[in-house]
Amino acid sequence: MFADGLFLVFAVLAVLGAAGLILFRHPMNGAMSFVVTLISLAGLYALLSAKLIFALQLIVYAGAIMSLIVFIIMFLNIQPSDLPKEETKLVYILGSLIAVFPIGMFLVKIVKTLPQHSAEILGNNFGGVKPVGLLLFKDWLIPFEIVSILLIVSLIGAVILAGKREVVK
Amino acid sequence: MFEHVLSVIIFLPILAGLLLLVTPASRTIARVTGLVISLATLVVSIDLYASFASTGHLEFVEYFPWIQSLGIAYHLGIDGISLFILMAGSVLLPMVYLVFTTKEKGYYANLLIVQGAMAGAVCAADMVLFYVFWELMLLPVFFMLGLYGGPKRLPATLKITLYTIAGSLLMLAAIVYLGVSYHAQFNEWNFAISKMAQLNLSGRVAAVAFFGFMIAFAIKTPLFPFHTWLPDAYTEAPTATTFVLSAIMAKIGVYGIIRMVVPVFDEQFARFAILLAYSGVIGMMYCGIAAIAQKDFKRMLAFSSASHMGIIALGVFCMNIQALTGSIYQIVAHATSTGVLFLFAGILEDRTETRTIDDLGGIAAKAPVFALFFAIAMLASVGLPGTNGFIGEFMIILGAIKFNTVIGVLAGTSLIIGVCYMLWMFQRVFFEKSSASSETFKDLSLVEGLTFLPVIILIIVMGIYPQPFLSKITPSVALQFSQNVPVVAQTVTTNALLPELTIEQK
Amino acid sequence: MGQSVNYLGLIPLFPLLGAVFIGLLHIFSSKSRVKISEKFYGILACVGPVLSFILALKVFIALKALPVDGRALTHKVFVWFSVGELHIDMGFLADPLSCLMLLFVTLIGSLIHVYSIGYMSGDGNYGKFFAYMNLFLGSMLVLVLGDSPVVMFVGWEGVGLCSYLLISFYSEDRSNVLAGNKAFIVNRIGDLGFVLGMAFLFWAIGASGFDFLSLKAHAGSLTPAVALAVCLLLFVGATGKSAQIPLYVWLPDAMAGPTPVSALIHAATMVTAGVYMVARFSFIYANVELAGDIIAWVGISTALLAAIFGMFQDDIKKVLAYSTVSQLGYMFAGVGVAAYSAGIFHVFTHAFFKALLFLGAGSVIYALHHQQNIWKMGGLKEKMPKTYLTMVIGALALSGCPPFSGFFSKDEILYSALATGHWGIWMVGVLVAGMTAYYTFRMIFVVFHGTPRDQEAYDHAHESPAVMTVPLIILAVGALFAGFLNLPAIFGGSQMVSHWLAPSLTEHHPHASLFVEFIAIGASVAAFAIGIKIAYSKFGQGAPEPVFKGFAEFAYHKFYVDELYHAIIVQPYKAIGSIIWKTIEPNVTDSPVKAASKFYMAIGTAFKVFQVGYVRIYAIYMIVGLSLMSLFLSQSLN
Amino acid sequence: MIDNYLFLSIALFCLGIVGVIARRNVFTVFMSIELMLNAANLAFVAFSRFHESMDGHVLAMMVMAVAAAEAALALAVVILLHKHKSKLDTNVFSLLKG
Repeated sequence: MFADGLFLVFAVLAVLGAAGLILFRHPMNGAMSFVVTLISLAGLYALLSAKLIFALQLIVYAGAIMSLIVFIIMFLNIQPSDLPKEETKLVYILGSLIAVFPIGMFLVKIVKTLPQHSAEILGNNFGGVKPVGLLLFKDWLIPFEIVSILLIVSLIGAVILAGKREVVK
Repeated sequence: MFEHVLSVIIFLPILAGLLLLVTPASRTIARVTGLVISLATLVVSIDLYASFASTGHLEFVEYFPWIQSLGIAYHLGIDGISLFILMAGSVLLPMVYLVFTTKEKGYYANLLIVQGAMAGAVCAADMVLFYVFWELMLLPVFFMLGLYGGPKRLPATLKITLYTIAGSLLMLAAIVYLGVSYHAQFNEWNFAISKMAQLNLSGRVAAVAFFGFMIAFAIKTPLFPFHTWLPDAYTEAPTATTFVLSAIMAKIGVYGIIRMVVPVFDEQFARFAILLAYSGVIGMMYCGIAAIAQKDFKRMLAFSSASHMGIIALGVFCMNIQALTGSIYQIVAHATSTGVLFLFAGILEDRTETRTIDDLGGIAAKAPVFALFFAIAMLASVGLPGTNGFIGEFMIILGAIKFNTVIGVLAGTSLIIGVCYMLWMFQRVFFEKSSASSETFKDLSLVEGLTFLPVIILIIVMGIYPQPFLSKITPSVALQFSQNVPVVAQTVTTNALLPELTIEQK
Repeated sequence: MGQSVNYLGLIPLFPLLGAVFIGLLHIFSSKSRVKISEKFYGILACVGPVLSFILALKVFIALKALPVDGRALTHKVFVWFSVGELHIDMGFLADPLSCLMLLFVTLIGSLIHVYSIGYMSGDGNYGKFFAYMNLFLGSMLVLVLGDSPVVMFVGWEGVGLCSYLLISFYSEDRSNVLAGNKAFIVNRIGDLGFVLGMAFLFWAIGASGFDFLSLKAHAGSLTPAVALAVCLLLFVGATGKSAQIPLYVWLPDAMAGPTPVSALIHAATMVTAGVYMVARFSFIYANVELAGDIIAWVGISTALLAAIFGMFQDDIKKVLAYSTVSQLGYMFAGVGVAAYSAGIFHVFTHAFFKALLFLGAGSVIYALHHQQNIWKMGGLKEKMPKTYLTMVIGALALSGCPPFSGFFSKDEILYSALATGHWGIWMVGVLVAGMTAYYTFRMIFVVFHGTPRDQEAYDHAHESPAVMTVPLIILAVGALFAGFLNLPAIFGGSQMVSHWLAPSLTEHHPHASLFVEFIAIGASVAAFAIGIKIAYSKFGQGAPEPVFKGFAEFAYHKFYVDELYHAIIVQPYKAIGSIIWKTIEPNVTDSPVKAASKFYMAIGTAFKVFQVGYVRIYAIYMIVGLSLMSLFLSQSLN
Repeated sequence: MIDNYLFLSIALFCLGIVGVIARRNVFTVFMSIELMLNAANLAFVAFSRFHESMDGHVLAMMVMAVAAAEAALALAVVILLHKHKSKLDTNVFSLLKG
């Protein structure tokens, strides 16, 4: 029952954070509210017995990636005048909500066809570092390596793109 | 003779070309590689030619299953018909590397790829494999034309590419139709060309499939009225591409008709032969007359080439052994003469920096060797006896007369039409007083002279003593006719136009 | 049939090899600046023709040794091409007909080569000239010796090519090259007839062998329609090569070439090829009377037309050119009335006197530094006695003065026409004989008699060197006495040439009364006398350059035939070419392609509306599509 | 109940889509994409719990790695674009206009 309560809290926080993200005009505010979503998601992972992912979500997502984004936003020193004027923002949001609604309903319908399953916390080392790590380096070794190449590529790409400063006239 | 010789001839240039493309080779290295590879191919081809036994059937067969569930195989082999187109490619292409020495790396690399692809199309004994090589042939042409062509190259590139692909897709549909029909009739999947001849095709769908093939080949050849891509493409393409297009690739169109359409669609072919023959002969006259109106010598040669292709195709449509043999012989003759003429046009263009006939003049006095070689190639192209152009043309006209008197007489006019525009061009470019742009024209260098010499000698030798060459062709042609008795029998009806002059069929 | 020998192929081979060798030498010397002396070229050039002449004598002796009915030597060098029932050997045949041609072609060819050594001296392209000349002679010998129509066609086209090359020899001048083009193209029109004729002949009777001997054996099985078609088509070929109506136009223009070329092409060899070919195919022509009549009438009309033109020309070579056309007309009239041996005999004698006249004219032109207008000449007989004398002999032979060679051969033709009942042809022939005498002596009187019209040129004029005059003298001897070889019985002769030719020809000798023969001879002699009388009275004492008016002007401009051809054939042809290129090609044949591309362009433009360029709008498209799909799918999920 | 987690995932995903198509601010668009990735991650982890197999966790880690790579590249691009046009409006970039 306690877990259900926690779920409800986290879920509401996550949705509110996401709503904040798409409604705030200034990206900094949006980023802050997105952090709320990310942290609530970390809590949800914990509720789903994903201990490693819970940690990673906090460290990598809410920590590293978001701080990168926030850093860049601050780095660019965005003035309100730099921001696009979005007078029709609300119309767009409403319109796109209508457009998205059937997709959501369709997915909900699919999910409803699934059999019921409890979400109780599993204690038997499920989602711990060791079993996930073993899985990662045994069955998923090749995708793991490919992802590492991807990271290197993106690193090089970012360096090259950001290093074009001198070329700009 | 080692095994898999055909695969070597096909894939050696392709691999070398791809290798050149991916490595940062300099243009000199690219040229030398191209030269070495094409000469190696030439040596292998000559060896192949020498050990060709002229049995009439496919020789040097290679067979590996490829997609077994559909009966598609990597199936190669050559007979007397394909041998000569293969040889024409092997003999003529090394010249490009010797004559054009300052082109880009990609130019040489694409040339190598197209050489391999053309060899593949000629050797393929499986329809799907043929189709693969057929499409592969277009790709390097697309790049060479689009990258290294003249100022108006982009529309020309688009036109040739779309035109050819439209034809190819029709052919693909027809190939699929044939495969399905084969499965329906013999309850197994097979795409071997020789097997298709056993099909019993009739009805409307077969006629549509027949035209699917015919249009694809007619576009490539090109046959009237599918020739409109040709003047632009031939004129704008870099010389080597024009050379490849006219000397060999166009012939593969005719080859396709001989190899796929005639044996497989014998009934439809006999039915529509008269229509096709008119298309060939009208194309010959139309392009020949249009040639006289050209101010650009490369475009004039382009029309001349189209005109000759009309008569070569006519030889196939006449459905008798003389015309078909003449057609194949003319394929080789035309490859040598027109190929060399296009190369000469490229040299002219490079040295005088103009393509306008009126800007030139008096080159014969400046460059006697060039003029002599040009004249010999030109005379071969107009079919003067003693050059290889005569033998084929004579046999085609002979066969055309047997097929249909009117077509025969019209085909004969090629004797006059060809000579008109050729002499007119020769007079303007080589005779008369030299003009400003040809004032400093340099004669062929020693290397260039020695490059062209073998082909020039070949032109004359093939004209004076053609029998050794013909004896390799005739068994295959005879075989083609022995399989298709109904085709020959039906030709009798076509000669009803001039009953008085109808000649008894022997 | 026929004895097989192994040296016939060598006869054309010698000049051909000579051509290749001289040509290479010429190119080599022009590339490397190594000067090769003219003498060396000259000697080299004469080797081939002389060797061929010697072999021709050997052929003659060998033939003579054979029995009359088996007089044929064959030499099959190799199989040329063989496909299905078509089997062509590269083979040569020497029978009495080709042997006669062979003898005088090689003899006159050799003489002209010797003459050219002098005439061409100082020309920059000395080597090239002799290469072409040798090539020409070689092709002519292939034509004469070919044992099948196809081999004959090789020589046939070969001489056409060489005439093109030689006419446009001075290629700097556009008009020369145009004349060359004209010759080649007109010849090609004729060749079309030849090829089609061969094709018909082949499908009719060629399957069992396409050489002349087999064809002759099977000629009987030709159906009349096919035989007529073959005859007429082959005759089209002959009109092209031998300059008959309507294809004669190239020959006068061909005078643009150097004079020995004119002599070689027009006198002895190329233009008579048509006559030779008709005689060769006499086994077909003899059976098709209609074809013979057509040929005879075309021939005699050409003779008349060319004689009219010849009377009004002022270029010495053009006069001779038209006289050649005219004489060729006679020859065709001869073969047309099935008097093949008479036609061939006229070919033979004509070769001597016309070569002589051309070379003499060349000598005059050479002496006057390339002046060809007869109205700039005059009184040259003192300056150039040898040339004068030989040319008079040639002129007498041409005009048919007894007992010069031309008289016998021309008379033979006219007599045959009369004896076979072709009255019309005979009368026109006699008229033309008179005209021939008139214009020939008009030329002789204007050039050699009277007072010099151009004093300066006259003062510089001189007799040509021996290398040029000796061939003239030899030819003059031929022109004088060649006629006696075929002396008709009425003069106590035995018609040696006719009997010699008999085995190769299919002809029926007409038998007419002595009276007819006398009429023929009398009329010819009278025509000659009248013609020469008029010429003497008008030009004998020198005359000013005439002004042509009325009919004369019309004839001077050759009835505007060239202009007519230009207007109704050349211009429309070019116009059709540009219509195709400028109008039909872009608007008709290319229009479906253009329409297709326009169609796709239109569709593309229509869809461009959706391509606003904003990424999120594209995202909206995706989402809208996705949600529509979802709507659709969620219904099926229930 | 696992279903609830999945419903939440769907809701977040839809909000992400709305953010991408309704907003013009580059950063917001970018973070909306991150939101969609997170929604997917939640679904992965939820299904992992459902099947009691940890493959979903591994996939979630992969997605995080991809998100990190994307963040690095996308931000570099944003900086570049900002330098060129000094705008953060996605509508400024309309090179794809036909």
